[in-house]
Amino acid sequence: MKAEVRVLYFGAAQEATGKSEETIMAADTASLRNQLISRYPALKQIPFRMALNRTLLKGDSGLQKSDTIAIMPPFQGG
Amino acid sequence: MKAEVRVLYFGAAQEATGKSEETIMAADTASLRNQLISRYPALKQIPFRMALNRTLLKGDSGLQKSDTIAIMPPFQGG
Amino acid sequence: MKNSCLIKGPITPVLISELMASGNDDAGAGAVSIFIGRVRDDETDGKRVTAIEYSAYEEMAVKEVEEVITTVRSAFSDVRSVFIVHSLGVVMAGEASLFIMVTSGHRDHATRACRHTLEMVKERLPVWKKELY
Amino acid sequence: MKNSCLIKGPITPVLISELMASGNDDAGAGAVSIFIGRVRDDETDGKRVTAIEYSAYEEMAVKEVEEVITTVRSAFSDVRSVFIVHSLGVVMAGEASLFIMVTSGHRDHATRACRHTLEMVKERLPVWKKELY
Repeated sequence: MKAEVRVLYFGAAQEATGKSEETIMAADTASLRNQLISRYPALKQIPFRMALNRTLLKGDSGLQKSDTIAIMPPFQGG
Repeated sequence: MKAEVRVLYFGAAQEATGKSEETIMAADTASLRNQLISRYPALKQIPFRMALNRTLLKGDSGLQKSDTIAIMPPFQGG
Repeated sequence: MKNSCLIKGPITPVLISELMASGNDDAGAGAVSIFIGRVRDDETDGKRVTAIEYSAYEEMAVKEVEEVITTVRSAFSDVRSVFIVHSLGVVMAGEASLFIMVTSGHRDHATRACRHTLEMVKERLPVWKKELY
Repeated sequence: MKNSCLIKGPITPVLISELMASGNDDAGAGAVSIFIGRVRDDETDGKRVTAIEYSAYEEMAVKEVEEVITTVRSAFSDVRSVFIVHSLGVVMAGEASLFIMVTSGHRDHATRACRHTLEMVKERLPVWKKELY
């Protein structure tokens, strides 16, 4: 079942999508990833990882209403 | 041939000899070491190394007039 | 002062002095190891970097910093305190954007834990930069 | 300020700030690694150390410090500056007696060269201490 989740864009993903956040309907992170790449082709160039509710995802995960997904290009801190 | 050298005492060697420097006649560092240990028995307890003219000695060395020998217990800097 | 935080703008020499002073109370801390990361005036394609603008996923970064500190403290038993500060926003070339300080009883754990903290910060903090020319 | 020296008494926070400032001109130095050694208030046989009195073979120590710096700079090509300051005389518990700072382009050489400098200082500087209770 699809859930409405909050999607945050950071770094180069912000430039690729032209926005810093939005809400999207998706059932799981795998389908969300596909949806994002087809909606924003520029994202395909960016090896982004996702965080679910502030925790980096190792694999895929289902999504629930009011989950927050962060789209995170490679970190550049320091 | 014996030479008159300047001998400097540091750290625990200063306490063992009761002085910070003196001049001693010695032909080489090996005989100087023996002389010092027999003159100051307390030095026997201290695993001292010697520097000749500000350079740590790896082995034994002959001595010349106006050489400076430093008697150096284990370093404790830092 | 809190041990760890994200601050707006550069980590100034005054702030660094304050951070260092807050490690000074502990007379059992014989060793203090510090790493400061600064913006380099690198040249790319004939253009010289004048500043870097940092952004972060702040809520996650704060959580990650806490986890890094917990991990370092449990890995290095002689460690007595760990400080991590990272800049957000614009930091000019030559200014500091990262400050890490580890205190411990003896030198071995301070130096190793500081390096380990640095590597974890690089790997785990959700921070991004944009070069300004 | 000279890069390296033996100073009388503790290495105060003010002096540390000055030393750090003298590394600040170089906008190519992206990494600064610092080690500070402080007098611990250790307890031995029920007596607590209140201070340490340092003495040195000064002429040799100055020469050794220069050699350590030369060795470190040739071993770590990314290093841009090396500072070594050691106290002589009385330093109270909690005060700093050793300051090492290494700057380099990137973090790897700064952190490794700082640790290497520290180990060489410990091994090569003709410095002795006397605990005061």
